[in-house]
Amino acid sequence: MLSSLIFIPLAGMLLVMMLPKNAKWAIRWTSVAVSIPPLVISFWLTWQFFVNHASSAAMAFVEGPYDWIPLLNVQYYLGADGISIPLLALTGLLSTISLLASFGIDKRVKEYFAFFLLLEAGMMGVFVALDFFLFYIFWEVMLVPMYFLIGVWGGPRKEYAAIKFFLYTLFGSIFMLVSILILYFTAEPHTLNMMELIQSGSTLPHTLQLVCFAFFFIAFAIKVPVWPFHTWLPDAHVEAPTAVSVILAGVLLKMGTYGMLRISWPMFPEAVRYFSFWIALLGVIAIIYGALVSMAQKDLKKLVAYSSVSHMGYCMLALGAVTSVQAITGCMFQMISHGLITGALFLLVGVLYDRAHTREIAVFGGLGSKLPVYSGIMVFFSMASLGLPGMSGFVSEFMIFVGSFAALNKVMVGIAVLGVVLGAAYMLRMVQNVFLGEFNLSKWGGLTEINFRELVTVVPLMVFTLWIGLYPKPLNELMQATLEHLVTLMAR
Amino acid sequence: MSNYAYLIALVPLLSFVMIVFFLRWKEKLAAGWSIASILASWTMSLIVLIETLGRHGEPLEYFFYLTTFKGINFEIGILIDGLTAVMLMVVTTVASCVHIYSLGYMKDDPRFSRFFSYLSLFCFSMLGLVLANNFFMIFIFWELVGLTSYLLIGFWFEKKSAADAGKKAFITTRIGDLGFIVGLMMVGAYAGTFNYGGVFEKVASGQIPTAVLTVMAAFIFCGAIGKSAQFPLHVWLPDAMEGPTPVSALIHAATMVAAGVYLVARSMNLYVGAPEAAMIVAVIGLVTSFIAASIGLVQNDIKRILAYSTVSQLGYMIMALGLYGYDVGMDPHAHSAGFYAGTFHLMTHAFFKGLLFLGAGSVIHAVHTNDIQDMGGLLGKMKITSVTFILASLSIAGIFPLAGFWSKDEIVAATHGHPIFNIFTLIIAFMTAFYMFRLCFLTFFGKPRDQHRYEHAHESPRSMSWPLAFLGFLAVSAGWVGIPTLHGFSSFVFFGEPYHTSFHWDVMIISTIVAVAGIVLAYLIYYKKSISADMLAEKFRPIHTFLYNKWYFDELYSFVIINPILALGRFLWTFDARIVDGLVNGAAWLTIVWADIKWWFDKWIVDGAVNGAGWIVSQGSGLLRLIQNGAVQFYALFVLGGLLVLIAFKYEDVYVSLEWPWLSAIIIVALGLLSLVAKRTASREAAAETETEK
Amino acid sequence: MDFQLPHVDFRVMAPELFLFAWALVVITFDLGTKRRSGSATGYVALLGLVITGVILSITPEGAGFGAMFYNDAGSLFFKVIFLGAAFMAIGSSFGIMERKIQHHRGEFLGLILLSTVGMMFLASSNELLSLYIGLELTTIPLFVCAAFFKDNRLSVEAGIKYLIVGAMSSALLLYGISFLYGLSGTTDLLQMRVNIATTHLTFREIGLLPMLSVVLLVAGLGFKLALPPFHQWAPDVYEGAPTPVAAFLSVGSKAAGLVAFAKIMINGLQVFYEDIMAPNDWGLLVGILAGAAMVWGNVAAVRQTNIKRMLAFSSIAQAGYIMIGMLALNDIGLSSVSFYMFTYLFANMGAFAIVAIFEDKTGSTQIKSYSGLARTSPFYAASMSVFMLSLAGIPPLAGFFAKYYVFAAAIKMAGSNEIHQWLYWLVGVGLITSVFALYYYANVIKTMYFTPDESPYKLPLSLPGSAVVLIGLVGVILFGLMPGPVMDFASAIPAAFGLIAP
Amino acid sequence: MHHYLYLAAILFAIGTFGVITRRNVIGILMSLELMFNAVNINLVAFNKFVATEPLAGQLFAIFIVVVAAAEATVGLAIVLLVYRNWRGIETENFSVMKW
Repeated sequence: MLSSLIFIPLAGMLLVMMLPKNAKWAIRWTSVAVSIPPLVISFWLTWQFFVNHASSAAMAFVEGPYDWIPLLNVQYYLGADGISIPLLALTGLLSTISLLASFGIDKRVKEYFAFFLLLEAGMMGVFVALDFFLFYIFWEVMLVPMYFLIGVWGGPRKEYAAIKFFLYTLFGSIFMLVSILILYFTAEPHTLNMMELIQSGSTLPHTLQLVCFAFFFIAFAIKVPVWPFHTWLPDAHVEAPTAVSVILAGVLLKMGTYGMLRISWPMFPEAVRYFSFWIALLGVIAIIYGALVSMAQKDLKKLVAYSSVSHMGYCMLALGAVTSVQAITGCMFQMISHGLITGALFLLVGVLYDRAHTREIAVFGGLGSKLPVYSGIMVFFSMASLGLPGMSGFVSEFMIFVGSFAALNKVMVGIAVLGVVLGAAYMLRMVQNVFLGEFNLSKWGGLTEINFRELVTVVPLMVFTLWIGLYPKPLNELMQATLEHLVTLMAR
Repeated sequence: MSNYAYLIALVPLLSFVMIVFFLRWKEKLAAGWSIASILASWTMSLIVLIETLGRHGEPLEYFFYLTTFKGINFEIGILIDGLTAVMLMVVTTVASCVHIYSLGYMKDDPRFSRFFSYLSLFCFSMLGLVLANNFFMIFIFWELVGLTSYLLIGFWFEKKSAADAGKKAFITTRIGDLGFIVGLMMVGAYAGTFNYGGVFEKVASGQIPTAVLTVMAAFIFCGAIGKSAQFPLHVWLPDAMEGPTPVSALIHAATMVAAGVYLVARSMNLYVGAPEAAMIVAVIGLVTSFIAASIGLVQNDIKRILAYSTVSQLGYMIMALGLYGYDVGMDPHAHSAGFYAGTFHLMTHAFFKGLLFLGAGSVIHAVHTNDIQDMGGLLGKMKITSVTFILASLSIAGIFPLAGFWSKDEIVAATHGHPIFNIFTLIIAFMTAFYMFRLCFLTFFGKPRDQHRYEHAHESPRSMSWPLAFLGFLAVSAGWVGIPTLHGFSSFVFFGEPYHTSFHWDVMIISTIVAVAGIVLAYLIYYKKSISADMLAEKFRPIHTFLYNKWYFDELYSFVIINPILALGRFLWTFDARIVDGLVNGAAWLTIVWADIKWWFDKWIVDGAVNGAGWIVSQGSGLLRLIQNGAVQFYALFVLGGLLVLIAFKYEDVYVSLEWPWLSAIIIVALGLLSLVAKRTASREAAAETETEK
Repeated sequence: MDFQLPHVDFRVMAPELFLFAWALVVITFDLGTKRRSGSATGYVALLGLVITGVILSITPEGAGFGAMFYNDAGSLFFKVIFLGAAFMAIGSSFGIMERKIQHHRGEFLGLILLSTVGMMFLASSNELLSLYIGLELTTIPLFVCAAFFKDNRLSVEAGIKYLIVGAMSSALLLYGISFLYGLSGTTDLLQMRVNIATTHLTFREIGLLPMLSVVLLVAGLGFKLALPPFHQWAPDVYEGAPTPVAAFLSVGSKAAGLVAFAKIMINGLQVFYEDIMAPNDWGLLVGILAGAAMVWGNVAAVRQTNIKRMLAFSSIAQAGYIMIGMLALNDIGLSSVSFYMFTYLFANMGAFAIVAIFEDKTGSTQIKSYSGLARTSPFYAASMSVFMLSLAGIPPLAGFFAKYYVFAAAIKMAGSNEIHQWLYWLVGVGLITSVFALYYYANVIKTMYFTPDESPYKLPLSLPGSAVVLIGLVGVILFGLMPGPVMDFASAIPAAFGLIAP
Repeated sequence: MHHYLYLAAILFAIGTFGVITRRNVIGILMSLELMFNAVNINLVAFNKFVATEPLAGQLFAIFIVVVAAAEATVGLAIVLLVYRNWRGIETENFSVMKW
């Protein structure tokens, strides 16, 4: 089942490549159609997991291990547990939505959608791979389509942003590669099987643990991105086309934290405990720093991009609280809710950009009266982003605060809470400048209300945001057993 | 009914949903639906109240787990006791009046139905806040009322000042919430539960150290500071008057701002356990009350005066609650009127302040201005409004036998044993009476100062005046439940252990005198004009300016907090782009520079050597003629140089055991190297000469 | 003196002999048709390579001419690479044969085939003399090939430079060999290993000679592999020589150098790979050269505007990566090197094939003229991107597995013994520089894809040039997804070098 | 034996010097021959004094002479091309390509 999540998009990519270049309509709808089976399957798997597997921390839907490259002990080994299942569903959802949101792409349509489907395959692969090598391959595979998507269809500084993203991430991955190799050769018998390495990982000598952990951390931290490795993010986000920003924010950033939860944390428990304060500190810095920088932004997309830095900081804070299940659960919640909310915000910014061809905050004003529905939705997500109760962001932030407060330095967590106010400040500032105030009729009189297709892309995100915010129990139960197991692993 | 009390909150929510999704374009229906739901809530609240009375205040609690995070339950539940029942009544009553009033007030607004949907959403949030049985849930609704407050303050968002005020309100209260969250985190960390009962049990059994408890209680109070606009976060409430007047009446006078008071009352057990925290609460209440009252003395905007009055009265309540916590905390057997006084005043204040705002709204509706200096003599034109407004003013001033009289007396009584509090309470009471009647005299009596406005003034439609009348009735009578000998209100909120009180004749007399004095002074200045207001202002110019500018709080904040933060944000952005990013780009840049250096090396050294040699040869210049080179030979030379380096690197002891033939071989090769050096020099000279020739 | 020729087994040498004969056939064929054979000559040459491959597959292992010719797994693997390189080089030279050297097709092809024969001999040799001859047979025809455009100054310059530098490197190598011979008393590498091992200690006392021979050998072989500081000929020669020749140089010649290196240093001087402080150790020496190659090659490539020079510097850097694997004298080191070379064959030959096709069409080798190629020639642009990404080591392309394998071998070696821990640093350098490398590889992709305009050129699909590109593409992708079989094949090589018990 | 080695070393060094400094390509080729001959001396000397048994060293030397001849032939051919292209065989001619 899990394989199909990877191979359906791949097959779809080939299919799209075979379509004639000018059949834009067919290309678009084919790719959307191709992305629907993975969406359905990922949700179906989530449901299955919820019903049958949620009570245990073991991997479900396991495929393999089948030998792939026997000489290097590389195996084709897939599986999903409470950490990956919700992220799979998120990926499925956001992929379809982003493909729908990409209909505005009008040049080199075929290549765009082909790359997008390749990207989807890569993303799915990262979340299900249980073999290190496989994981690494999927991790890198995503870079290439991303590079093209930003580089070809991006904004004015696309080349810079694309290569920056590429080099930055590759720079991180090489550290991961070294660590993988070291782990491989220190394990007896040599293996790349993550599950076995997690079991044996805690027996590594102290220094080696620290080194490997640090290497993995750099790789994942760049992806998250943790301050001060975040500078690729604003550029990539701003230059990327809307749908790509959505995927970047919604899924790619999660890979960093996913990697930490899946690999670094359980595998190097000693090192995690050793570094936990510093990890949390980086998180707090990111929260405050990202929020403050957001406040200074003049560009809508940049604002959302920096808010991502801030929001992913919450994840890092939670990840610093290694002993607290609440915090780790909060981290998972935050990953998902950030995916939903920031994804939606990027979509909405894109909607506005398509019409106004500018993202400058200062040039707008009073759009609330001209575009009531659009404004309402945007305000909704702004509120969700600043952590309003009843929406998913609140649940996760609250969880993180409560959990990490018990586990970490209390003053530090207290400072992190400042992020809540700063978050409100920059979001409301944006809302006010764009949607409230005087409406400039002569300039923006021609703006049209959000259309049906765009609405279709956003409404599911609203529904999930509200659902998680109002009734987090199912999601929590989905992950609980896995995360509790994770914490016991980290306590070794 | 009590078992279905959640319906009280859910009915308005349903109304909100209905209006947003279905009734948007049917304004009449939307408003009707909204009013019907709040009336239904009111009815249910009444039943709940009666049932609670019937149960003799036995608390009723039920809940379900929202979710459980390893050890901590997050629950949604209902807790009904006396306090809840009273608050329910207060909220639904004022809300009903405001709903009906809005029919008239908002009649021609283009977003009429949206207004009612917001009102319904607010009612849902506020009622949920009241019904909550745990800190987590109260926080959720706490934030939701903040959201609706934001939406309603900024309802006329085309007006920049309104949008600004909404933002300011939201962010300022969020600063308070920040403390609240920290408090909640402490609750979670130390008590392991959010349920009121659970937490109080832990507190009572002494499982939480007092120091922690003090900090925890203080942080939770931060929430109340924000929401109830206490010093130092009081600055948002006057600005919030940019919202439509019914909103001001409902949210910023009667209910939401009282949520802070409610929170303190609700978590009174914490403060009893931590008297120091309770003292902080009391002091902040007093300071706020005094500051707000003093500012209220000189303002000219009718709604702002009322807003400062609200802040002041809230400070009163909070002070009373704090004192109760302190007194009982220090001595469990102490008799303090504080708790009872605070909640009682909360109720009466809701009615008469709601009335005052609605009345003010009615006035504004009639004369289209907020400035009391432009009004005057409206008594004749607006009978109902004027009468109810003056009644409410008397009530707030504390004139027998109106509602305010009873509750305020209890507050004064609560300061018993704290002389400073006592004196300041009376001063504030005096100021209250003064500024309220300054307002009344300037608005309703005397000659109209703006004839044009006066002529257009008229009594408001019935949808507006009837709620006024109804609230007027309550402003008069609501206090009677608290007539000490009846044991009414005290037993009501305490059930079981009522605060046995009797008439404090001394307090009553003193406070009445103070109130009357305030009214008389206002009469002399603003009606009889026997004392010139301008003269007074001139005489106390610095104080007047200081008060008129609201103690310069806004300026201070923007100078000390807001601007630095914005500047920091901008600085960090630059920092981010230049330094953090610069480091990364710098690494890339270095590579390129390195490549350039190599290029430069090849171009000027290698190439220069070659060209130089060619030039030398063509010039036929003497000594160097013999030593020639081409690029390819340079490569070979490079190799040999590398070879020598390798040898040297490999073999340090080679130098000692070196025999002469090897040495000579090396010398020969070294000669080759020497020729390179010579050529380099030559090429530089050549280059220099070419330069000069040009 | 009693001199006895070793036993000769022609069956073992059959592929080489056949190819040698075929080279003559090709030349004669061209002459016989009075140089009007058209592209038929080319196909004849390709056919010869195919037949050689077939013969190779049925050739038994074993000694063909004593130690001078010994066919084993290692030589077999490399012979495949040589044949592949020759095949792809000839396949991509149809363009120049059509336009530039239509009167010397036969010689050109014959020389390439002869060079291939040399390489194949080299790969089978286990003895210094035959190794030297093989090496010379490899290089001398390539001198000619490099200078093949007789009226093109660049080409001639490339030829003369290659000649002088190549001859000099041969001299250095020979000088080193002569010392080696003096030290061990034999030219048989396997025998030499024994001799050196038994008399090891005494050489330390002699001191200078082993050191000198090691340094000279490294320098001589460093030339062939273009390791800095012996690399400077490479960019010039690549740029000047006809593109297919440059391609053949970058893959075939490099592989030949690798084989020679492995034969001499590992087969012969394995015992000299020891404590890095020992004067006759060659490990650290090569390590430093490899590090320098990665750094220098990658950095210099960043600023190149000519794609051939860029590929030249990239191949210098790639040589550095390969040497990392070479330094891992364990059960996977050499097989990783061989696998690396195998993947490099596809990626680099493919890239050069596109360069050749582009040059035929446009006459330009500037990177910037590739601008907008993705619009007009999507197949070539996509293939080029894949090759670049493979060279940069992006999974799941073959280049990534090669890099991974090489690094894995080195890390394993480093972890196995204290004295080899410095290999960690080498791996570190390799990894960091591979990030830089991405920059210039991506630059090509950027040029082709990111510009909104269309390229003025449209490259036609043509046989066999496109076929070569396709072979490269398929190889890079296929051996990326299924590297297992080739790796299995390559895993027998260390045993052939006596690194592990077979 | 050492004297042979010394001779070879000096010869090799002279050859190297020549390669580095000669302007004339033919001169460079001749210098290369010197280097090869140095190697030959070495080989023969070693054959005589160290490894007398098989004649590998001498054989090697003969092969080197042959190969060097071949190399020189090709070299001269290319030198001819150089002359054709530049009308001169000075090394500074061919430095068209750099960087």
